[in-house]
Amino acid sequence: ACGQAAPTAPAATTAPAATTAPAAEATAPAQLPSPPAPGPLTAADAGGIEKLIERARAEGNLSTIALPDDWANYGEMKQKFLEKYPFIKHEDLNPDASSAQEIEAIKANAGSKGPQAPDVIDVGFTWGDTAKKEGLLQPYKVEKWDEIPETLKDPEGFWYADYYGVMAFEVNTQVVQNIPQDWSDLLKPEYKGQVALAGDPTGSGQAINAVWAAALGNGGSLDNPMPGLEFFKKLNEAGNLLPVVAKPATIAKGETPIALRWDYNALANRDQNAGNIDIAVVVPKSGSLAGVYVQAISAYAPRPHAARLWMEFLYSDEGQLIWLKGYATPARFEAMRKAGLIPQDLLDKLPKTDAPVAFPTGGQINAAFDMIKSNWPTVVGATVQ
Amino acid sequence: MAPLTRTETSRSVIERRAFSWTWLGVAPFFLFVAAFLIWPTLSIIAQSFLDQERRLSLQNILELGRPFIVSSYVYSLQLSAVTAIGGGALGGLLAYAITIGGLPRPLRDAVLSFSGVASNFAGVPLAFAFIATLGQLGVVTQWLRSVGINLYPAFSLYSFWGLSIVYIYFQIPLMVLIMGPAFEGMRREWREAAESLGATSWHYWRYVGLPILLPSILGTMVLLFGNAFGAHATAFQLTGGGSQGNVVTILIGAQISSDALANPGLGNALALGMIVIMGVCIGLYTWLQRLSARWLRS
Amino acid sequence: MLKRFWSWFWFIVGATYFLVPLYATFDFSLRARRGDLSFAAYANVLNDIRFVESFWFSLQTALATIAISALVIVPTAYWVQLRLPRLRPVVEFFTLLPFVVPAVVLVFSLARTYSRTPLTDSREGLWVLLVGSYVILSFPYMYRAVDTGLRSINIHDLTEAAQSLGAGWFTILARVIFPNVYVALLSGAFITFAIVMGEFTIAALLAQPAFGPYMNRLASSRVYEPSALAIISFALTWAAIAALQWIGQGSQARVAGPR
Amino acid sequence: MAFLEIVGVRKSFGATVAVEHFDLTVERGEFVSFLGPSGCGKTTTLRMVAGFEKPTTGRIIIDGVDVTDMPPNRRNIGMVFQSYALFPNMTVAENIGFGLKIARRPADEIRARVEELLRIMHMPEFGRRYPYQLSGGQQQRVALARALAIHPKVLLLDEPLSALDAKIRASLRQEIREIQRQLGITTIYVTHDQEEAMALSDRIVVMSRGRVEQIGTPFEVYNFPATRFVASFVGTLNLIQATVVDAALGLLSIEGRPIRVARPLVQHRPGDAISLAIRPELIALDGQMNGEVNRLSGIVEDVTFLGSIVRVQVHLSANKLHLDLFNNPQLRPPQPGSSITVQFAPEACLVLGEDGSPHHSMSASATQAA
Amino acid sequence: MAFLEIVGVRKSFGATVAVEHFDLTVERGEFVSFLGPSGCGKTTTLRMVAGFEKPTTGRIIIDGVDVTDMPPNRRNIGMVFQSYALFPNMTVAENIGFGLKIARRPADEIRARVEELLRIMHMPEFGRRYPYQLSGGQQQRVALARALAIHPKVLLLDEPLSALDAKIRASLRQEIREIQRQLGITTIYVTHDQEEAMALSDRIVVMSRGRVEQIGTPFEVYNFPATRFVASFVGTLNLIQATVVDAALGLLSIEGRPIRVARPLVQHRPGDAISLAIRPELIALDGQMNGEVNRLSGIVEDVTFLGSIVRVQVHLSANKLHLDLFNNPQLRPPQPGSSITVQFAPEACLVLGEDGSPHHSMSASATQAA
Ligand SMILES: Nc1ncnc2c1ncn2[C@@H]1O[C@H](COP(=O)(O)OP(=O)(O)OP(=O)(O)O)[C@@H](O)[C@H]1O
Ligand SMILES: Nc1ncnc2c1ncn2[C@@H]1O[C@H](COP(=O)(O)OP(=O)(O)OP(=O)(O)O)[C@@H](O)[C@H]1O
Ligand SMILES: [Mg+2]
Ligand SMILES: [Mg+2]
Repeated sequence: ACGQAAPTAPAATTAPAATTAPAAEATAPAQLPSPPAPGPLTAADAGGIEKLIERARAEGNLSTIALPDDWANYGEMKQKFLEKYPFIKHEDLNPDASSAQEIEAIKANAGSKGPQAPDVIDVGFTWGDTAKKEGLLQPYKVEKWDEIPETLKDPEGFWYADYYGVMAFEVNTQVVQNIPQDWSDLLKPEYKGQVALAGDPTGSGQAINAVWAAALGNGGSLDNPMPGLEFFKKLNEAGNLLPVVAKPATIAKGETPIALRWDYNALANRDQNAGNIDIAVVVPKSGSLAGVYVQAISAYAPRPHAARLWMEFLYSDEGQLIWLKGYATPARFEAMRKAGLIPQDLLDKLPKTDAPVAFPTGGQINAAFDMIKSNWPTVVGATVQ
Repeated sequence: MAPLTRTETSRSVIERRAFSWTWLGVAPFFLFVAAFLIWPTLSIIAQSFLDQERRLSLQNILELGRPFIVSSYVYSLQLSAVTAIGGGALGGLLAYAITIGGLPRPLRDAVLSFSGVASNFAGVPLAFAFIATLGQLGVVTQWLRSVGINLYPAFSLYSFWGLSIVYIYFQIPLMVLIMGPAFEGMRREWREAAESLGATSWHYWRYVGLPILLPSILGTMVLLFGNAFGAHATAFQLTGGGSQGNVVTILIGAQISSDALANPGLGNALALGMIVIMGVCIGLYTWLQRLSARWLRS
Repeated sequence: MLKRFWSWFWFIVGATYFLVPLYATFDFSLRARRGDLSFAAYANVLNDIRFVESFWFSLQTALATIAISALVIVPTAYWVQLRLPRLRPVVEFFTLLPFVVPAVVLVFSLARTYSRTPLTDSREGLWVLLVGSYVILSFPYMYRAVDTGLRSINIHDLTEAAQSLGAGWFTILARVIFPNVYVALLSGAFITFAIVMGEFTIAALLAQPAFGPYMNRLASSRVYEPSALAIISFALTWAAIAALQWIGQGSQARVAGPR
Repeated sequence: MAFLEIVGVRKSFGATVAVEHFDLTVERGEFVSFLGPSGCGKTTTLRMVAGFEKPTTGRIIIDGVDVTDMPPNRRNIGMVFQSYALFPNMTVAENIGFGLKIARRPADEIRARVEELLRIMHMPEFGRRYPYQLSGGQQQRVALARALAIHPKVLLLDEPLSALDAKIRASLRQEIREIQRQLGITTIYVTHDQEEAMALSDRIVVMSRGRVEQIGTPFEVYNFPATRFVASFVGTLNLIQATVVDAALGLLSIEGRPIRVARPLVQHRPGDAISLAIRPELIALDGQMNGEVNRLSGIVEDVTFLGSIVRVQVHLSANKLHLDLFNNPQLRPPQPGSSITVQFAPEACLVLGEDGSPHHSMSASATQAA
Repeated sequence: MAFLEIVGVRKSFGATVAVEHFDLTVERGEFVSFLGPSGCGKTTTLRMVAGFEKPTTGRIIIDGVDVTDMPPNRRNIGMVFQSYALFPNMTVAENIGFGLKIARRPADEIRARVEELLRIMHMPEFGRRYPYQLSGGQQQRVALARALAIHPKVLLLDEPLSALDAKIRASLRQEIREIQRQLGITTIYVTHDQEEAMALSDRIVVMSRGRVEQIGTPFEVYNFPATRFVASFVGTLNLIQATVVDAALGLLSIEGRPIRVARPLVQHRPGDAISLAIRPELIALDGQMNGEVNRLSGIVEDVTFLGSIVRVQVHLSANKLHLDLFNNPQLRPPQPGSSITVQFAPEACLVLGEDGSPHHSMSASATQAA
């Protein structure tokens, strides 16, 4: 289907590869094997959804990767899926894996049939294109393909957005009396030693997005994330930024009373601790950035039909509502709301945001991520003792 | 002449066979290492010399010279050295206390088995345990505050020294486990001989006890150093923002497992740097040990 | 006695240092209900079938790892001491290498190396890879422990005595060397045990239902349960190690004599 | 005046009593040995003098100062351990100079003293070696030099030769004795080798089960043992069953042959069974002795050639007898299986009573002979 | 037929030659000792017989089979180590039965054999103890039993008693000898204790610097040493400077006094300075000897009481002399400082020439006396 699967092409076809061939052969990991022929492009190609279920039943397994239970309500998602298709034996590979690790898992296990080879991945937006170029994905278009906005999917069906959220302040109100409302509030002396990221901005998407979102709130733009770094530099110099990874436990303990997390994670955590810890979730007034994740099926998926069944479930009305229940805005959100498929109580529970949500393009994401990741150590982390 | 010739040939055959047999004794180990360790190590080395388009290049190696990478090596080295020495000292004292220090035997057993567990108490649970202890709202912090001592902001768990305190938690038990037997090997007569010559405790340890233990201590220090140098999860939790400097392992993690576009080549080059540093450490240790133990049969 | 005093002093310093963070964790784990200390988090953990399953799985894996590691390390350390003392730095280097090879690199390299072999095509095969990796991780500790143990017995004379009685290498290792380094082996085994019980990255990426990934999953999603689990796993691991130690006690008395 | 006094010392470890009722005074410059079987409390007593153990009761006085409660490092006592306990990390010279270094003596003085001691020990060129590079005998001498370097008031040696070969032992004990005389240093020497104790000591303390059995010169202890234990522990002894015939005349019967001892058997009555003890070197082949002798006949069972001595084992009817002859290349030793008659003087006989203490036929002369 | 043959064996470690030109044949059931100073190659030779070292050249033949290239575990040789090398993890019974278990003998047979050996070793009730629960002497016996359990063709013992006390040594060497005779097992025994070698052996191989100095019975080696080294290494020897007066008559002069030896000094001429060697036990106090004797006078310098023997050191004008007397409680030993005359037979004199080999005044009778 894809004519330019460069890395998998024979080494002799491109000049640079040829020059490095001896060294690469001697020392570098072997080239990836050619992937098996891709599966059906749509459920109809597979002979209808019933046929797909049949084939998936024959495969009997499904390996997903990087799907934490508390992330975007994936816990319920997996559970409901397995209840619906009880013949599937599910393998929940490294729920904490990063996008790079998911891609690496495909590469490393290319050709392996074991449960450690992931069938489907859920990666940061730009990884869809990268993986596609490397020939690591196979296309599939779910039944409701058309309801996914054009900007959020690969036209050929190699990858497609699943949900998005915006950056929010998760605040333990037992510790913090005055709840910060905007990025600039975080610089106030009263928040000394109280603000924490949920990861390392040289690797974690959530943390990088926090920096980028700060840029939007501080005079930057989707193309100019530098003000975000400047902001965090100030935050750090003011002593407000804590160099600790915010986790539900640290938030509850009060050690990281203001955590910068995806709104869906923050809200889920708020609900989980209802009645014990008082948590407020605030979407900052300025700089609302959408973080979009995408779904895809591995080109080497040992269980391609189970993978397709999983996709169908995710993009079914039921699957989309499960995400929404976890406060993650699903890809078909607009279409479903228009069709009145979303119960009102679910809509009511969603946080109200006045700020316009900015959706970056793949190119912008790549550039911004690269910029933040490589400049963080020097701009913000420069105060090494 | 004939029998002599026969003798000679058969002997050389034997010697050759004996030679290969000798090496065969360690073959299982090297086979195992080859199967499970050498290949990953080679792949690290190989990838270090490949750029992102998988072409041969020195780019990654040259990047090791970038200031923030150098400073993270320095940070890692300092952290490893400080915690190896600090953990080594405290662990050594504890090992001494439970072995030849005259504490009841059951305590010794309890500490040893506890050390087995504690030496691998790391990552998220350890980080959180210390956050709950010495964090801004930690148990100890609050207790000290209640008696009028404010740890913060003079001290921070997320500073170099805070991190060191956390690392020492898994360094001490390692020291205890390894130095315990060494302490038990110290002969009572040495101490008594020194005492009869007028030596105080201090003299004994300064001139006899420590020098004798030095080779074991050095060896264990290298182990502790490596243990800290390679630690990742704990540091990740406590330096998460990366705003207080980074240890190399986190930098590596960011390169090979990241949500942003990763640069595995650089990650591998960083790991190669660590391997080289470890190799240098072992060389240094072997040399120091020879130096400090001329008196050992070898 | 001054010496006794200092021993107690350092022991108490050590004990405080070790126990206070555990206490803090414990204290936090009891606060799952507002204004109330309760074992709710513990109940949640213990009622989870995956907790039992994964603990049991890791327990078995740990024992397998210890057994294999001992089988590899004891003959090696023995042979290096007996015949190849010059090889010691090399062996030491390789046993320390696992510290600096990141687990992620290790596991993906293994997956690549053994891709399209039975090792990567079934859960059982992957388990072999898992145990193999853990054996590597155990080397730094096991080698040092065994090496120290071997120094304390006269392996040259024991070897020759066994040889003169007709024993071959296998018999010597199995009947003479192993039983006599058993105690030393134990301390290495303790650490190995703890490593395996807590290891996360390799197990997760090799799709193994181990205890480490289970703990990690819980840690990222729950508030109080991770602390409860940390306490429980600490206690369980300690209990398991104490059991190992207790089993080893008999032979210790025999080899070392009463102290 | 006594230089070292051990007064009423008792030491117990929990329930075990290691040493009891120990009293001893040692003169300045005297060489005293503790001799006794394993576990009899020799080491414990020595360690109490050194200060490594505290007596349960009793006092230890050195040069007029009660040191019972003084820590070992302030007693100024030189100690040589059975295992040498050389510091493996120091050269020979450093080992010897250690005590002086601790005492902050000037480097020159230390060097001179070390050299002097190395010369005394006949190993002047060994200063830079490490202990592992020395033979056992050399290590031993270094340990001795180390103990002597600090000019100790008392020198304590705990079985310093027991790990060495017979040949080296003999030459080293000679050296120890010479050095001790030369320096006139008060010395206590622990051993369970009686030949060593006899060759070295001015006086011997024979111990058994934590108690002193006898204190005396080697000659006294060997020839006039105070108890049955001492008699059998020190030297080789033939024990022969005998029956009292006439107690007043000292007449006995061994396997029907009349035997006379030199003293009346005051405690015995005719018909009593007693043990007669005779040293093998006091028995001779028939015809080699003058004066009044006892004679016994038997069959030669075994002849052991020991170099200077030939030991002949004679089988009487119900008893066995050893006798020692000097080797003589010109004389054929008795052959196994041949008949033999042996003789011994009445004065050679020691009568061991049932109460455990021996009645030496010559004990009247004990004090005179000493 | 020779049971064990060591033919032209040489062993070098790099540049060091440990053993050279070693030839020995041992008969079945014979007890042979290797005697020599430290480092002379005794252990190396033994280890070559056991198979732990391979000869650089030469062959080793046991019971007609060339075993030079056979690994140790197939030679069927029992070995007892100086350090015992008991397996600490096994009980006494398991230690003894180890070799049989390796050979897969039935459990019944093993049990029976272990019991039998424990009985032979006089420790029947010790089977269930662990080595650390035994005394040194007991460990030694277990090591011996373990080596004997496999019915070895040859028993090798490497200084098995050197770590023990004098008292235990004497009794154990008796036991070893008895057991060896009882079982008739061919035995090689390494020691540097000459008394031990003499007491135990049928023949002694005296070694020095990797070479055989003499092979002979204890009597031969002691009384008719083949080389100067043997003469001085075995036993105590007085060496006295003398001048030849009349070689044919065997007439010498020591410090001006005429001395006769039993044999003409064929290699010497009047005026030659020679060394005269006399064993201390062949010198007597004046008046104790009959027949023709030589006499020398001097001053008593020192008297050492050694128990059964009293060693007297006499200072002549330029020479020192030791003589051994049997202790006798009735006789006062000579007092230091007093004048003394000693006597010795012409036959007691050994003339050591400059070529290093002794000319015994009685060497003609050597073969006859053996
Ligand atoms: N620290 C101790 N605790 C308990 N008992 C002890 C201790 N030290 C010695 N003993 C006991 O005291 C007794 C005397 O021991 P000591 O070491 O003085 O004997 P010894 O005469 O030196 O024997 P050896 O000749 O074997 O060295 C022994 O029964 C021993 O078991
Ligand atoms: N493995 C070896 N490498 C080098 N030299 C050796 C080795 N083994 C023995 N030697 C040398 O060979 C010589 C003979 O040694 P061997 O052990 O046979 O002496 P020995 O007669 O048994 O002495 P000892 O009475 O001290 O045990 C010595 O000079 C020794 O240093
Ligand atoms: Mg003792
Ligand atoms: Mg030897």
